[in-house]
Amino acid sequence: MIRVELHHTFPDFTLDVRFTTAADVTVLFGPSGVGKSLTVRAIAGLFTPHRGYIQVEEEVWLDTARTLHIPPQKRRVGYVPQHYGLFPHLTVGENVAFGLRHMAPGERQQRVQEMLTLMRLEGLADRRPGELSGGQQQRVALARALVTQPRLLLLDEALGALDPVLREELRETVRTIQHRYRIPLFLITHDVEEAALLGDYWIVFEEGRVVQTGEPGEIFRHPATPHIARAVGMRNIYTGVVRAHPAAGITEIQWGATVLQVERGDLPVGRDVIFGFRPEDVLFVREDRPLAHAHNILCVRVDEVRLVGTDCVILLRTCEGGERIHVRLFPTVCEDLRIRPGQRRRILIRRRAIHVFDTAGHPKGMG
Amino acid sequence: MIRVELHHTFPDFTLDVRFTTAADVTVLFGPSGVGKSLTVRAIAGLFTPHRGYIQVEEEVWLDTARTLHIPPQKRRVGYVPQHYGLFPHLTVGENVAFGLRHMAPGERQQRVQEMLTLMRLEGLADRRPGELSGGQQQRVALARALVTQPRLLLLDEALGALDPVLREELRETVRTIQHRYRIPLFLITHDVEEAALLGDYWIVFEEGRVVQTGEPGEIFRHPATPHIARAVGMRNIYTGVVRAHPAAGITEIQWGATVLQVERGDLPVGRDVIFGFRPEDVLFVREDRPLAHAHNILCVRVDEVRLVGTDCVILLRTCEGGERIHVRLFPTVCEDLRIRPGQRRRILIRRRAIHVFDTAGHPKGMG
Amino acid sequence: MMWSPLWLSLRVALFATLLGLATGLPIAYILARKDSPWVDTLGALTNLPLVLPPTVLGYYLLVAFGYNSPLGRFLDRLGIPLVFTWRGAVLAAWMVSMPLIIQSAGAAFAAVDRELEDVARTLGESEWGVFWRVTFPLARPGILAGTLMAFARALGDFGTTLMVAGNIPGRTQTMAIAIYDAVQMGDQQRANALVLVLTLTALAILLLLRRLTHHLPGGPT
Amino acid sequence: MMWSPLWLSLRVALFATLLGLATGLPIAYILARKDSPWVDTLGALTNLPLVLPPTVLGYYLLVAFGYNSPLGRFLDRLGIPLVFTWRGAVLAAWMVSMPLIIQSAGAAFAAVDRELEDVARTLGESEWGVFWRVTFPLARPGILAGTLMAFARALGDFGTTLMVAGNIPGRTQTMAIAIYDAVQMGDQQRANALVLVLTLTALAILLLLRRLTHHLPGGPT
Amino acid sequence: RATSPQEEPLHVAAATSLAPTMPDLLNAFEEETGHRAVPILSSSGKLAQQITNGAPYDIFMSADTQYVDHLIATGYAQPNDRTLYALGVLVLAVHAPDSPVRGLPDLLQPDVRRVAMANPHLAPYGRAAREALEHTGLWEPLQGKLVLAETVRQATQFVETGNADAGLIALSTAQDARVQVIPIPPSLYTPIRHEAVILRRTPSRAAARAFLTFLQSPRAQRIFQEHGFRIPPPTREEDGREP
Ligand SMILES: Nc1ncnc2c1ncn2[C@@H]1O[C@H](COP(=O)(O)OP(=O)(O)OP(=O)(O)O)[C@@H](O)[C@H]1O
Ligand SMILES: Nc1ncnc2c1ncn2[C@@H]1O[C@H](COP(=O)(O)OP(=O)(O)OP(=O)(O)O)[C@@H](O)[C@H]1O
Ligand SMILES: [Mg+2]
Ligand SMILES: [Mg+2]
Repeated sequence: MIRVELHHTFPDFTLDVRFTTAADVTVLFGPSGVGKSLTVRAIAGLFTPHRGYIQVEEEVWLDTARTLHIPPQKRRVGYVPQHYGLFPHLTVGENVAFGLRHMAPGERQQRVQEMLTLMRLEGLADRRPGELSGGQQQRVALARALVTQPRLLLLDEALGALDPVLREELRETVRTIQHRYRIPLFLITHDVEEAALLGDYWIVFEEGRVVQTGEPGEIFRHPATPHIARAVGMRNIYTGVVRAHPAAGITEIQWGATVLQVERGDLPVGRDVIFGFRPEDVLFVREDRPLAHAHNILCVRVDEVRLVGTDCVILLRTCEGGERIHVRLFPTVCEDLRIRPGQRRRILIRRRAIHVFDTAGHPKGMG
Repeated sequence: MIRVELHHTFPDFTLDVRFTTAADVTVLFGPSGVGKSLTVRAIAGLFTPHRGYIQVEEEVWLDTARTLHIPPQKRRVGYVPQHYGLFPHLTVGENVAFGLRHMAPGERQQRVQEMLTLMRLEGLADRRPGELSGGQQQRVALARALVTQPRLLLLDEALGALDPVLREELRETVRTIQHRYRIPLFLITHDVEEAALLGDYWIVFEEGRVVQTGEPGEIFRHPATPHIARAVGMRNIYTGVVRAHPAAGITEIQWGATVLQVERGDLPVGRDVIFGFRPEDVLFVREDRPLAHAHNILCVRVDEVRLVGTDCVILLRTCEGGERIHVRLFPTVCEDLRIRPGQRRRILIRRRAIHVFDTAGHPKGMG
Repeated sequence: MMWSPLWLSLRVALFATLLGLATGLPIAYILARKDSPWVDTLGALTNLPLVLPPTVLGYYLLVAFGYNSPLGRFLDRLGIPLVFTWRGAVLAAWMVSMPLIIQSAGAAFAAVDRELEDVARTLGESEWGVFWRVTFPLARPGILAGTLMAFARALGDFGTTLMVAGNIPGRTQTMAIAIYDAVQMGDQQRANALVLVLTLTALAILLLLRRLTHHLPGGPT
Repeated sequence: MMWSPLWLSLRVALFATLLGLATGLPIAYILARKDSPWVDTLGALTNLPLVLPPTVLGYYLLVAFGYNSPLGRFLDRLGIPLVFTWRGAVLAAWMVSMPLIIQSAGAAFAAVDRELEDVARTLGESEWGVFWRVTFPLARPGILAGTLMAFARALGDFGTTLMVAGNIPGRTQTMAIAIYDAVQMGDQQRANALVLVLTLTALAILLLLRRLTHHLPGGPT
Repeated sequence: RATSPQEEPLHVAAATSLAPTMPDLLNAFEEETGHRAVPILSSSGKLAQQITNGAPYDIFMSADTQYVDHLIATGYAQPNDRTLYALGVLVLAVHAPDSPVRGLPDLLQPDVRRVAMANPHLAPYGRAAREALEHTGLWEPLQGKLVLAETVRQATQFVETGNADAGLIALSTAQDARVQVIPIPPSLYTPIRHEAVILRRTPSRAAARAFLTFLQSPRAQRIFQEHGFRIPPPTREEDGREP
């Protein structure tokens, strides 16, 4: 169980963070410049906020109220900073062995060798960081942090500069080590897929504050803000007005000329709402099949069909109003459905796929 | 049209690269330490290989045979290195204005302001790079390179440390600027999605050499090596033996206890082959519907069902042989099919979804 | 009787330091950037003015630039004789202080991140511009340290200056020499007063220089 | 008659440089890391031994450490008198050369990436270990430059040494003093020979030091 | 006999042993003749080296005859332009008022640990001190105690600061130092002949001549005496000229 409370004011930035996590892998997620790195540095003991409290299991590491501050040396955290922080004057082997100086040379050598092998760095032990590629540097930094078997691992965008194959392998490695030694892991990443794959618990930052915490699945389904929604791939976000309650737990939203039903019962009629749905939650309705029901069926025109990597991305516009809708399909499905630009089609957006935000006001960065 | 030929030997690395591209956005793709950064530095004129030739449109920038070497100053490339290379002694505004010193102060000021706005850096003009977050630094580096309206833009992992929303916006910005001024763009990235989204043409590196070039769609469908295949998400890769040719253009491959048909006609019987298919090309066969045909239907056991961000990932094993198969579905489809661990199901892998590699030998990094 | 040597000292130290920067920085740059046995030897050679006792160095300078040497006669004919003029004091102070600039600036230049220079090149900056807009400001703390040392050393030089420029009141009598004179005359009070003035002036200037460059772009923030 | 002053000079310069490192590095570190007007003033103060004419500095040292001072008497009672011994020469050389170490090392310490020190801390390294395993090696080029300058200056010091250590042939006559003697006696041949020996020795040592540290981990590669 | 005030002053290069004497001497000279003069103080040897390299001095007041001989031999001065103006007085100086030292032989006492003198190779007073010690048979036994200073002034400072228990120094420097002075018989050393010479390059020959004449004047001689020099008897001066 890790509890973190930080408060610090810079001339033009205020950090005011408060969270608790007991997850194996905690992901700090959020835009640029919101205080993720500062938070991680505070946990490592490298940045002391004006006010703060940090507790890891039974140990209190920081309590400004009691002027308690355990120095970084005593915290035994593995820390990989944003630019890896390799020692340029030491070889790869020496970098990795840095934290093991109190170990017998033979054992140290063996531990370093094992770690280099695990990180696919065999043969590079005698190079200097300046002679390594970006990805190699990153793995050295990871190895150096892991080899000391820290109590807590803090990775500040430590898996970024890797090619997909290696990254996947390293993710597995990190997970394995993390499971084997049961080291709680804090991970800063901008890669949603990575955050979803590795993270058990997310802490979402915005402008120096924590705006949402929870399991990734929950955040994917119910993002607290439109901004988080966009970050986790909910590309279709719109404003509408609550129109009626046709049944218990069902709300009708007027969206331009269209009406959509959502599974909510707590929204007063007349209220402005922001709502959204994921591009993969849009279903094309076969013209040759009868409709099971009549609601949430929209007439759209196909603007563009793009093959983007492993996905087929389709841009639509509603026939009335011309609102833009993103749809994501597997390429094979795309081909099967024979979707072509210029077509007029019908789509279905299921009621429970539509998420209504509790925040009021204009959606930030609306698509 | 850009032509690049480089040959250089380090004590334990040899760069031997040759390619031509006329694409708007060329992506250099490949594992860590294979020479991508070196190639980009050579194009910028910052690294002179032992032998080489570089031509951009009509201009020859490097021709070691004629000892011709246009200095970087004359090449007018916009270069963003892996760690951004911001000038720590200059403010953000001064960094961006660095390449505009020959411009009238008023005009320079205006151009810088525009660029800062475009890059969402308003209000940071007077900060030093050391006071910026990683993502802010990156945008400053981009702004500095773009503001000079270079002939060629070289981005070495320049979009990495950004949060998804901003990254998407920046991608759009880069694309816009690139279209407006028609600046060819070279992009090093490890993000497949980004490479697919932005890249018109891929150059795939392995161990200092170019192993495949082409449009991303082509590389996704027909990766030249198992390694590339894994990098672009073709997670299911196996070895088999060519068994028979049941029809023209159809080949049967013996895969453990199973037989798979593929759309190839040129493989001699008895040949060892490596083949693969994408996790999203696996279809679950409804038990309640009759089979359209009998081939490529496999009996599998469900090992694990994971919700990974916007995907549902299913791990299967074949009933005979126990080969592991990855399947990717949309979460909604996953729910509709009611797939649960421990079930025994039938899957279909379409003939044309199976890719047979032309490389012989053992698949590197086989899953 | 006190201010004239002080002004002369300041003028001499200022000129010597500027001259030291003008000559020392290029040498330091070459030392930092070229890696060859020749350059290493050059680097060691630049330390020699430190190794020689000041009076001896002064003697050699006197012989080399004096009226008995072709060089000295040539300079005399041009109307800019060096020895026994304040220019001679500058020559002496320059020789003893330049090594400090070379060594400090050399170490600072060597530490500059080459990638930043590369980026500046791609932004169209000439090699000259790269030096002045990137290398120099990034090396500034080291250069500043060297400059401060050189200025202090130039202010305090006595042995070399005395030999090359003489001890001519109002013309070549610097503060250091005036102090020496006072001590020689047994006028301890005057010596102490002069020392106080010299050290306070030096302190003030060193602090001022440090403060000034602190707040320039490129200074530590 | 030539080798005894040379050995003495080398010994004095070596001790003075080591002493200079031992005292100068901590001061340089504080100067580089603490930002306050007091520390700035301290930084400027450390330049003062450069500003004072060596003989005058020597005079003050003579008074401070001489037999008439409590300190001098105390040292004498301990059996390690300073003035008129080779230890006095070390004291003198130390005073004139330490500022060079402080300034150079200070600039180098200031340039070390603090993030690397932070990483070392998280790896359990004590503040002491962080200094020796990270800060020091990264600042090494600047420290080396300072050390080389200090060694050269210590070798070449004459005015201060003569004042504090006197000129006792075979006991406190350093090379610099021997050269001075020869020049003053008009024995130009002997002076030239001594200068040649001193400069060649100095060159060899400076080059050797540079080479040695070049190939240590942390040197430029 | 008065000259215009904007005339260049005479540059008088004088040995450091004259340092305390020069202000009085040059003031008197100005009063007597109206010529201004400024002193340039350094060791005789350095001054001679500077003169042979073109130093713009008018008069050289050496503490010795040897450098004057050298300048005349090398053509920087003329034989007729030299004059003997004073004789240096070597004294034994001790720091402590209660010192047991009463004469040269007392230097052998174990309480006397260090004896300062000027470097005999460089300074005339150093040579004289050496001769005095040799004549009394103390040179060899004192070897371990001797500390050589660059100049006689520095030797005086060694005694004055108590770092040397005794010193063989010039009376002229001892006078205004806080030391006890014990005379040394002049017979123990060759007279220290302070000679002055006009430098050939001088643009102010007339004033320089006047200065040389002034040096022989009673007023000048009184000043020298006040500052611890002896006045050479006229006959002895003639003897000294012809070695
Ligand atoms: N020393 C400082 N002085 C002033 N502001 C600072 C300082 N250090 C950090 N900041 C500000 O604090 C904010 C948070 O910085 P931090 O590095 O934690 O961001 P981040 O969330 O890690 O962003 P990124 O994802 O871009 O790395 C930024 O806006 C930054 O400008
Ligand atoms: N100066 C050098 N000396 C020796 N080897 C070098 C040098 N510079 C680069 N290399 C080697 O060249 C290879 C290619 O390096 P490069 O930086 O181009 O890799 P990259 O493809 O950009 O990798 P990454 O994606 O990790 O950044 C690496 O194996 C590296 O070790
Ligand atoms: Mg960060
Ligand atoms: Mg790279």
